[in-house]
Amino acid sequence: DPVERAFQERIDAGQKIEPKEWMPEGYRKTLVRQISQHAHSEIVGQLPEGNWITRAPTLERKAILLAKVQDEAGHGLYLYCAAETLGVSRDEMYGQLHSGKAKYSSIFNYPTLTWADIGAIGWLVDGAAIMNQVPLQRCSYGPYARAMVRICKEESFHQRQGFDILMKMVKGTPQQKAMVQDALNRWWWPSLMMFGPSDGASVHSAQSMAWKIKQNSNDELRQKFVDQTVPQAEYLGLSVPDPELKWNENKGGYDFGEPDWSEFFDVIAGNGPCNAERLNARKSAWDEGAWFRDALVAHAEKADARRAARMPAE
Amino acid sequence: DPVERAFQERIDAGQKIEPKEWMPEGYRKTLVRQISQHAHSEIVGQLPEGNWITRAPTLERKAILLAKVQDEAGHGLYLYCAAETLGVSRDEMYGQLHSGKAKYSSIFNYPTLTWADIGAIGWLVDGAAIMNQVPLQRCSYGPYARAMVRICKEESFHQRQGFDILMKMVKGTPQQKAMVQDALNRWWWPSLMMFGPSDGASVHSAQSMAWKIKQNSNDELRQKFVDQTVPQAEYLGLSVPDPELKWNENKGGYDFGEPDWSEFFDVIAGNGPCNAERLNARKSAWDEGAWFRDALVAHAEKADARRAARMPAE
Amino acid sequence: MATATDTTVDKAVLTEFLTRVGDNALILGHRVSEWCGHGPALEEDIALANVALDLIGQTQLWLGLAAEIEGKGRSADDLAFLRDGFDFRNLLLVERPNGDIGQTLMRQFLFDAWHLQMLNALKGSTDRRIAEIAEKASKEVAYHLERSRDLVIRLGDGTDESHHRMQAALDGLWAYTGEMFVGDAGDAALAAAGVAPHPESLKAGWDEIVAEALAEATLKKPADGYMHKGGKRGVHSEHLGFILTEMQFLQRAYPGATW
Amino acid sequence: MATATDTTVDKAVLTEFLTRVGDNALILGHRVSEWCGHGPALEEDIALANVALDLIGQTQLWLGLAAEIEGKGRSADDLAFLRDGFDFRNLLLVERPNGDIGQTLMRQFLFDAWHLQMLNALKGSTDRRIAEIAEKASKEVAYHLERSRDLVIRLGDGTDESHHRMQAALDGLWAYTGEMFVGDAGDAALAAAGVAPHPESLKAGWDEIVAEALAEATLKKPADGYMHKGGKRGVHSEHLGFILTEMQFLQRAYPGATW
Repeated sequence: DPVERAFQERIDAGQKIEPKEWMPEGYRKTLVRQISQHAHSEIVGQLPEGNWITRAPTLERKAILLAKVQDEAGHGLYLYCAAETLGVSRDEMYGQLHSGKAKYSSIFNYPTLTWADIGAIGWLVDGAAIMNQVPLQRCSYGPYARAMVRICKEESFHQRQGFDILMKMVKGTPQQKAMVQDALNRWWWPSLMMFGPSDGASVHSAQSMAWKIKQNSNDELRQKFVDQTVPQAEYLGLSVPDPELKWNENKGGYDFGEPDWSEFFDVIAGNGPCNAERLNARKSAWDEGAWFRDALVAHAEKADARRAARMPAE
Repeated sequence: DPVERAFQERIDAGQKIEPKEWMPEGYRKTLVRQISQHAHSEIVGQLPEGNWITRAPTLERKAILLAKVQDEAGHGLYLYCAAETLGVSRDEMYGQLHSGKAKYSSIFNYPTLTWADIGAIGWLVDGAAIMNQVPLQRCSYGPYARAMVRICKEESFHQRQGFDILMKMVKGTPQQKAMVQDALNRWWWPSLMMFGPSDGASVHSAQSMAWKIKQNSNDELRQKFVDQTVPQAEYLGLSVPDPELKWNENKGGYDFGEPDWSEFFDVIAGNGPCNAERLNARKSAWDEGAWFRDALVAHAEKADARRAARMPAE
Repeated sequence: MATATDTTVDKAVLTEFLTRVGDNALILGHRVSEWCGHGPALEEDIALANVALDLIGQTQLWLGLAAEIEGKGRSADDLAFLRDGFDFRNLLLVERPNGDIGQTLMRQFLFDAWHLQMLNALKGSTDRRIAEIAEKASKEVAYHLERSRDLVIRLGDGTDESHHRMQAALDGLWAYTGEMFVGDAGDAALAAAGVAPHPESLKAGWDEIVAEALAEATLKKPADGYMHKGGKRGVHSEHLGFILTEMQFLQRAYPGATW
Repeated sequence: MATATDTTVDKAVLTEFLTRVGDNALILGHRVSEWCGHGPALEEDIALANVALDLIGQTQLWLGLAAEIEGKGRSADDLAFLRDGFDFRNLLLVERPNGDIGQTLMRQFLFDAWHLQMLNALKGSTDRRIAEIAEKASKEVAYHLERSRDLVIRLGDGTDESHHRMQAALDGLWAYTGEMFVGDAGDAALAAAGVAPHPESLKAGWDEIVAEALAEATLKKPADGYMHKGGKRGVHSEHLGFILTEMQFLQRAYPGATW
């Protein structure tokens, strides 16, 4: 197909694809799935951190956390807009989230149990997210690539704030340090799982790479994350909960253990510690907000009607 | 009317009136009003104390408070049963409570703001209640009098527990002592108001006295309460928030200031700090429990039907 | 240009005033932050977080100044996280539960309309430090009011259901608005010194803003009846206790730890 | 007659076990006590308070013994009010939110059916102190089970609405029942020493009680799928944190005070 070949050539030449241009249906579908899943992750991702806003330990920490959660809602907004350029509405995407058809990042199905978890999410979860997202700034689809530029800038800010929470705590009381170690113990493996199983296991990967929707293999990114994070854990005086973790001089990186992929698939299947709570929280926010959204529409219609009624007289 | 005269003579002779016996309509009405109001007070009275059950400071205090609130529900049950002997159903009485037609003791429209309030309620509110209720053990209506015997025994136990909470606290830290003084400052006047305005202001009092539904004047009981309570406050090292309070050698009792009756009438009119909350809590408990009550009825009917269906075969 | 006259008013009176202003921002900020991630629309989630964020920022300034003037070595955080309920000085209005989003927005509007009047007056305070904070805060609050006023109008004049919800919210909150305009001896002293407006002086402006918005929202302004009060002198509702158990837990559970 | 064999089992293992039993009673007692004054009928208010009261009484005994055996000078109150979330050892099941009264009663039934099996087994414990507490508690819990079982049946086989609510409660809670029957090395050691039954050994009896009651309640027993766990080793749900902020507030806010 010459049209498809021309499309692939543009991508290979590093050109950006824009909303009104022709694209293969598979390209569009893959992007819609990926961008909406990413948007849903931002929205659901407000919940584990939101869980600690009312219990933040200082006014400044409370303000920082509020700003962070607000940023996440903002990222959700950019991403829904980017997906909308591909012909799917925000309400449709919400419907898919609420019905369970669309996924969001499994990491948000883990609970935040102490204040250290707020630090750990910034450090590890945002850290892993950035690792995934930085290459997406060069994604072949223009609106998605541009949204990612903005998002990545804020995420790295969030990651530093998370690390800062943990720095303060490990320098604090023994109880605080214990909380940080406990948080690392619980968040380490789920963070590694954020990169997904080895690419061999994924059918979509090769095509996504060719389309420059995806630029690196899951294992490449996971290795990079481990190599970046382990020295930070050491700096914090923490021990990484992986007995197989060891510096490998030859490859210039760490060897590390295999995550428990059965847990990963359990969580994806809906059996994570908080799947039901997260989805219910979003669904009830949506359902209980129906009257609010309906009223805004009704008011706008009334206002239009009133304007129209005044017209002839003017 | 000779029947009414005979009735009054029985009362004057100290005889008890029992459910199936003849009684004047006014006697019945007065009793229904008073007993149901008293029952509602027990039920609504669970709320201010229930507010601290989940925050009780020790396991023992939590157990004692639970037992107390359970007793109050039990008192409600005796009293509703006593009122039912006069031909009014519990559901009717609930209906009157929920519609605002029936009242409950205004004291429960004040909030419990610290743990010391739990002590103060036991000491002052139960103390004033006992003062009101002890004579009711000799009330002319048998079922009410007998319910009061049981209730008074438990109430005096509650009062001692309340005093004990405050004793522990005034011997504790300065913050604890400040909480106790603050509690006395807030509960003193509302407790005095529990006896109602001076009898001169009440139309019902004289008839109730003649019928031995009421045995002492409001002012008499209030005086007795002040005389009993002020030395206890002194024992606790607290100062009573009444600049006019002074021992009067001549009358062998305390002189004390006039409560702010405008506040009393405001609270009765629905403007106390918690009127709306208390009534809403009861109404939503009732409304949200409808399916539960309906199901128990439905199950009983099914069980009956099944029994009946089995009968012929047996 | 306003000049510092902090010596002309009793320190305790000034501290009390700043605590009141700061506690209003703190407690309302807390309440609004409870919405995080649960708003009825994404734009609303963002806006609510933004309001909460502004209010927490203002809390830092007001309570910071209160602590400084108090001069007992306490910080804004100490005031927020280590005071007991009866030492809080916020209006009862701001500790009312969120209810549905209509109730939250109505509470916000009734408060914002007062808050903006107050801050605008404080911009002319003879105390330069107060005037400076008011200058910054009033810009934020002008935006809060614009937003809450607009939504009250749209929801009041929206569907039947939204109209009823907004009217119920208004009726339920109305008795908590009177406390904003009741002054005490301290308020009189502050007014005399030109440090802060007398609370009563804000009533006319508030009435006007509220009456106009309610009319446009097709909502019926409740009759002026009984008004609750107590928050300004530390007698709160049962709700504040639960707010504080959550808000203060970490500071209480690990005394002296830094975060 | 059971004899004390407290020297044959590691002290830490025994303390851990007692903490688990005590924390179950404490946290479920707390949850049930949240109903106080809000029950669907007066008789139900009384019964719920009674269950909560029994559970708090049992907490005092179990945590008291745990503290004694631990030997660090802590009291049952210290364990209840001054431990951090990750030191709690209750099952995830008992920290599930109350939901409607149907969910509360279903949770109670699923727990009671296990609790009674456990206590009946503990009556034969080689540790006399454990056997004595179990003797007392099992009488109370036999009554709890009688009551929760009866209500599950009546509500399951009541109206359409009650049937659906009870089925939803069952479906929602089922994945939290598996943790009751999972043992670890400590459990194995306790079982070997005759101190406590192996958790797995309680499964058959529980299955029978539950299957019978659900059948009579016309409720469909969910398929045995994924089961949540973590509570027994201190990894809880987000709910526990909020329970503790409330429960522990006074002890945390005023360290060292006596009440």
